[in-house]
Amino acid sequence: METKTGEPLIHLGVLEEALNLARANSLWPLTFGLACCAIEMMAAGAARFDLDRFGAGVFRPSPRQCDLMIVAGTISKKMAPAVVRLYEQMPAPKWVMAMGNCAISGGPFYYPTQYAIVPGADLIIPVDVYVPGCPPRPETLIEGILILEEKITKRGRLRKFRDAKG
Amino acid sequence: MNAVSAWLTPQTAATAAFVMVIGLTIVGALIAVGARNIFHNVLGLCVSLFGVSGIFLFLNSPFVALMEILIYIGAICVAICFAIMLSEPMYLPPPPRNKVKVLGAAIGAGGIFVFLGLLLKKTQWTAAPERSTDWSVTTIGHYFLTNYALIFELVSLLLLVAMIGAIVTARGGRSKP
Amino acid sequence: MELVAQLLGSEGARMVVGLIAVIALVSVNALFLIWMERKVAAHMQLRPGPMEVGPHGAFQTVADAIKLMGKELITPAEVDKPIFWLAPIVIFLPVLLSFLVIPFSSTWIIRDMDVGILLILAFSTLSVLSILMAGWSSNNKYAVFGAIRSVAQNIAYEIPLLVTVMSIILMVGSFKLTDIVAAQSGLWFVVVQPLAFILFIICATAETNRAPFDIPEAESELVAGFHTEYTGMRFALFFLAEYTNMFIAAAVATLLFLGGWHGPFLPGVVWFLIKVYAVIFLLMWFRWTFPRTRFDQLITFAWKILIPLAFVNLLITALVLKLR
Amino acid sequence: MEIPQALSDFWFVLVFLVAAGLFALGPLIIAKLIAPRSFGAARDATYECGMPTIGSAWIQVGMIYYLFALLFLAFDVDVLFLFPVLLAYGKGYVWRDFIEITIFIGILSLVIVYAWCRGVFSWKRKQVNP
Amino acid sequence: MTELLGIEEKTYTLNLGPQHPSTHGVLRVILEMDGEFIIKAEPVIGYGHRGHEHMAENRNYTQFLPNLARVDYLHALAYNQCYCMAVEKFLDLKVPERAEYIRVITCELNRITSHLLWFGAYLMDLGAFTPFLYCFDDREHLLDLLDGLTGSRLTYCFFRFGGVPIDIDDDFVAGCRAFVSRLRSRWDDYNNLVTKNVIFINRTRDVGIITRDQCIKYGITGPILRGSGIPYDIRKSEAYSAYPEFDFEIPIGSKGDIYDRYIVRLAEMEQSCRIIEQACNQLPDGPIMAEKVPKRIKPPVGEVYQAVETARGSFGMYIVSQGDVKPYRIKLRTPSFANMSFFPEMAVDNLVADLVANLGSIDVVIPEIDR
Amino acid sequence: MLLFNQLQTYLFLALVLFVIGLYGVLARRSLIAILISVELILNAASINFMAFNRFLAPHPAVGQVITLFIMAVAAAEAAIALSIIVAVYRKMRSINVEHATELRG
Amino acid sequence: MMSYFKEIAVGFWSLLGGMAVTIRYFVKPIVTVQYPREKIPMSPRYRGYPQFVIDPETQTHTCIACEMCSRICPSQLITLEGTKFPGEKQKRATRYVHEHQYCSLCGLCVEVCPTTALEFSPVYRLVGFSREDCVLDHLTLLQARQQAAGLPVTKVPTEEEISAAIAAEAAAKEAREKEAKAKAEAKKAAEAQAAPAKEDKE
Ligand code: SF4
Ligand code: SF4
Ligand code: SF4
Repeated sequence: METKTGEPLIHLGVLEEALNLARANSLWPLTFGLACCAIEMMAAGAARFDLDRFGAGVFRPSPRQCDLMIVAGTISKKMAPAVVRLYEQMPAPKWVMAMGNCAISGGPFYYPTQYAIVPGADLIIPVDVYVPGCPPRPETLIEGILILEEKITKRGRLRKFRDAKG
Repeated sequence: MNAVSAWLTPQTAATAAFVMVIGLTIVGALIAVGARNIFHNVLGLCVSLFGVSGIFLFLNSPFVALMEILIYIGAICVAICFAIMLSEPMYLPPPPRNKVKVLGAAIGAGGIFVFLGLLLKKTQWTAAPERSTDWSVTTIGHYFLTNYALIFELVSLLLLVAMIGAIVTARGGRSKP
Repeated sequence: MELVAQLLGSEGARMVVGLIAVIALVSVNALFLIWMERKVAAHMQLRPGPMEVGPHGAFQTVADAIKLMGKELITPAEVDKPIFWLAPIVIFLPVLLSFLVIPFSSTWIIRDMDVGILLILAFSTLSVLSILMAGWSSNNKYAVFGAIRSVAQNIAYEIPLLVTVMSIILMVGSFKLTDIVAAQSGLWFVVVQPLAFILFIICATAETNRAPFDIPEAESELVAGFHTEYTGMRFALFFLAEYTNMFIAAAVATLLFLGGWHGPFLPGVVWFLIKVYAVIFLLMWFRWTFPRTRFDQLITFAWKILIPLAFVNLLITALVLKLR
Repeated sequence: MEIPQALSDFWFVLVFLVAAGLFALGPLIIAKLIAPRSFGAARDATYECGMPTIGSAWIQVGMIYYLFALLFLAFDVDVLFLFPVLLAYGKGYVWRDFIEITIFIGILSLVIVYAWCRGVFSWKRKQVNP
Repeated sequence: MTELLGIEEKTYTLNLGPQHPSTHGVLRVILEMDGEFIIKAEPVIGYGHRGHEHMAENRNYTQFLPNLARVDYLHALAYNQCYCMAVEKFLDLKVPERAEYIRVITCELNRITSHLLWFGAYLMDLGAFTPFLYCFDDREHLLDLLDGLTGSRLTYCFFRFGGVPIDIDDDFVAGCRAFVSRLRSRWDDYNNLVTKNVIFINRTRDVGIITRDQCIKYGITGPILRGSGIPYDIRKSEAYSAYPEFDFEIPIGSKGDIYDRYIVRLAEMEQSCRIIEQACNQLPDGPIMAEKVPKRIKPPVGEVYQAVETARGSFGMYIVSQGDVKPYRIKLRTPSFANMSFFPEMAVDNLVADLVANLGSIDVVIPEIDR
Repeated sequence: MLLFNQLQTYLFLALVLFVIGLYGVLARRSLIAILISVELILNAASINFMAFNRFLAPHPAVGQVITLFIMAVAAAEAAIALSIIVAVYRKMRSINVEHATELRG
Repeated sequence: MMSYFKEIAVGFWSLLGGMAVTIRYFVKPIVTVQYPREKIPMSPRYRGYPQFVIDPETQTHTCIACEMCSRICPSQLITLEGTKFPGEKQKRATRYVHEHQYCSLCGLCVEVCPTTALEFSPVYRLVGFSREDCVLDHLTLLQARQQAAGLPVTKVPTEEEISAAIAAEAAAKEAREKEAKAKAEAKKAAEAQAAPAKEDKE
């Protein structure tokens, strides 16, 4: 977890805000499914839910062009180095979303004598947003992206459509 | 082009551009023979050819200039690249230069340069007394269809033979390592 | 305008104004095309596409562009650095150049060169070179593969493209794009040369690396093709060039076959743009309908079918011209 | 003929080339300035599906690509000759131009025919070590 | 002489995966390539290993139920069913007929979702994005149905030992009928868009051929086996649950190439539709839970094997009990694993593009291989 | 007299290009590099022809025709040469001239 | 030769067929439910996360802290405590923590509960910035829901109350035990008395 993000050469408040706004509205995820949750990730990109509405539907297969790593599924111990590697290969600024209980904490596969999985993506890479569920509904994933956008812009979306949780 | 500033006459500007083109040609050529990495050599060749095509423009022949780009950069360089990928083991570091050879080549080339350069200086060129001013591509085509018709057909034959030869050598040339 | 004209002469003014206009057009066009592509794709797939960033997602691509500008530029350790840096710039050179000779209407043309169409064709080979540079320098197997395939594909489809263009040139007897359009004031060449049009569209699709010929970027095999290792703005430049190339290809198709600026009622520029975007829509339509061809089939398709047909078409054109 | 006519075209080309270069360079410089940096052991490593790469990527590609490049070379050159001929076509010849073009293309097509017969277009893997 | 003569091999190694768009998750294939051609393909599995079998030994019978849905998350209900049937065999429970019908209906619906997903994902592998979204659109309708019944969209944990916990109502049956007719109305579009498409045919015809003998040798089951022309389907040959009561066919192919597998899967969806229709028509009344299901599941000492036909092939479950509340050992015979074992042979001497097409046509679910 | 309007300039440039090419032919060991150098020499010849054509020849088209022929020949030459190089490589596993000569014996 | 052209024609035609399909869909209305603006109604059985049922009569939960759910849960993720308060017949949950990040939404806990105190919440919008955001305290959740519905809010007993209750319970238990003992003794005594009588009878 020694991965950190360094500061840019030029730092201007307004510029940074504009950039953040753009970043928040154009989160390109990495095509990266680990297990069952990936199917719901696909479903979120499909016609019924359409992640593309938020500009987050451009799934790029190469980490070099992504902003967002959606860890969708169980991280096995064998896979963990690859996850870290892929994360490191993404250019800054980058974000990680732990989708599904497995990615959050090992989920249903976590129990005391477990040997095969990494209980939680946050043990190997810094996670920004947690989207629980097994698997989370596509709406939940969208909700996660919205909340991540808020986190990036630090002020909430320009358009208000968040109401009471329901 | 009626530019304003005194120094920016079309002539000086053209000269500047000409120098640039020459520079491109020569720098490219130097990269093409000098660089260690064979891929850089090819790119150097491309740069050089780009310059040459600029020179052709100065020589009043845009058609040939464009064809230079189309054929040399578009086809020959690409073919060379592919041949490189097929043959040169790029993953090995390039072998060290052979000092003697380089020196010999430099001396030989330098000698010829001096000799020809002097020759060039001496020679007086005289233009043909009567010169037509028809530079058009149509005339080139006209020549192909009349005076040089045989060569025109021969070119296609040449290409055919070259291709057959190439395919035979490339395909049949396989042997056990 | 006046001032510029005074300073540089009428030709110079044309150049400067044209340059500014082209740069604006290229940027706006790329942003618009990407948005359009996403919208067209989305609606073919029963979804709305970008919606939330601006009205109907109109600012989506702007956000993307700004974001890409703020992304880190990673130069991987093992790349061939100078070439890696140069490749995205080289791919951009032919892009602006092509606009030099494209007539938007009978008067809206920056420079009506005698070798017009040849300029576009010749300089488009530069993009082949740049792809090769990008792939090769990345030192990434997927990128090398993508580049080689892309180049092989580009050169394979360049021949039928050139030959189909030839049959038009044969009919007009000039390389000048204005001449070619002027010759279509009565009848569009698409009527006279339907086969050539089809061939041209196929080749243009392949030349712009679009599905079903998007092998170089075939993500299911090659991850992201020759720009696998490119991040941020460098990647964006490839993207920008790609979409501008699409515009150029569509523009050339319009000029050669669809009568350029000719059309009733509306001004020429509008007609021209309408036709160009119609052709682009056609290309998008292809992309979102067809599966990707396999690479060997793609290449052999060009050599076995397109090139013979193109030559036959050329000869038939020549024959008809003789008989007339 | 102080300045060749072709040169005025050349100006446009030159200016546009330079402008394109700058246009491409500008955003890159901006990006260098405003983008944050990330660190990490694998940041600069070559991407290969999340695994360390095996061997160099400067691989030797198949023969087949090279053959296609050669074929392209042949046809590109023929284009070069056909272009001027097309302009001159039909300008005061009876049948000669048509016949010459036909012969030219005919001979060239033999290249395709030959390549086809030799199986260049069928992508079968040839055993290197039989 | 020389360093240069040292290079005998001009092959190179390429990693495909674990993160790769076409490996459907986390399969890794190490390819030994000669130019564009593959001379050796070595699948590396285990990137999705979650220790399902080990978990079974640490949980009691009921607690293991939800886990099975994660083995093959695309056809979770078949796994559910297999496990329930195995335990019911142990306990000698008689499942009421209505429950069996419900199981069959939901299972077949789930099979269709699985095949639809394969269809879409496969076409995406081949580079056609649009059919993927059409399939997902259809699939969403199905998921709504199943969601309404079971409460989950993907990893169903619906069947219980002795029956099903929730009864279906007329709305559900009507929904099934509506879906079946909807799916049937879509075949034309799919055929025009994909099946007849010349590019698709060229990419799949005569590619990735698996002969009958090879199928048998490698223990390949499911649509691949049937695509090679062997009409083997556990739903017929060992007709379990309520399957004997339905009239359906086993679609088979002739050549065993990818196209045949594709056709078989499409036809299977149609057959599933038929089964669902019949089941909806003949749905008997009655209880949905067996009468005396013990509170504590504690099977007697012994062992039991149960197989079902999942969307990917025959799935078998072998349970050894030592009379404890926890199973002593559970072994899963997963179809993808066997199907995958043929993959290296199939890939050799083909292009990378074909490799992707082949891999997609096997329709693997990685956690099922890795378990 | 402008720089670019003098025959001498072009001839000198061609000479420089030729010499660079010559150096390459002599100094490089890789066959492909030699081929590249040869291309440079051919280009020098093209420049010469075009220059003569521009300043001296009676019919300007003729020089262009010849240049076009040079291109064709260069292409054919490149094709053959590359094939030979590739064949040599396949036989010798090296395209280094010295190795090739060594191996011939 | 003929087949060559036929192949081209058939292929071309098939491509047109595909394009006809996509253009038809192009003009069809979209099927997307634009999520934050419009929402798909959740099916009544939708499994968001388990939560307490608000009993229509008592307007509070009915959990009796029997621990059946925590025992059957495959992931063993339920931690609960219950106390019997004086004056109540049954135990009552005083703490019920559901660590949602381990849950597999199998529904076993809901099914097993003897008092049907659990149900699945239709909420699917649970996202958070940390792992702890996924830990659900059922009692707090219940309070929030009660508040939203305008019902009297169930008070969560404080530590002191619990310890008091435990003490009370212990005392009561002791008393009960004493009583029981006394009863038993009395019974024994009675039996002892009765035994000879029995014997007598025999
Ligand atoms: S959280 Fe559930 S659905 Fe997601 S990967 Fe884990 S087990 Fe599968
Ligand atoms: S929720 Fe139900 S099963 Fe769980 S402790 Fe409370 S009463 Fe018992
Ligand atoms: S739903 Fe299943 S996993 Fe979740 S708390 Fe209930 S029993 Fe445990």
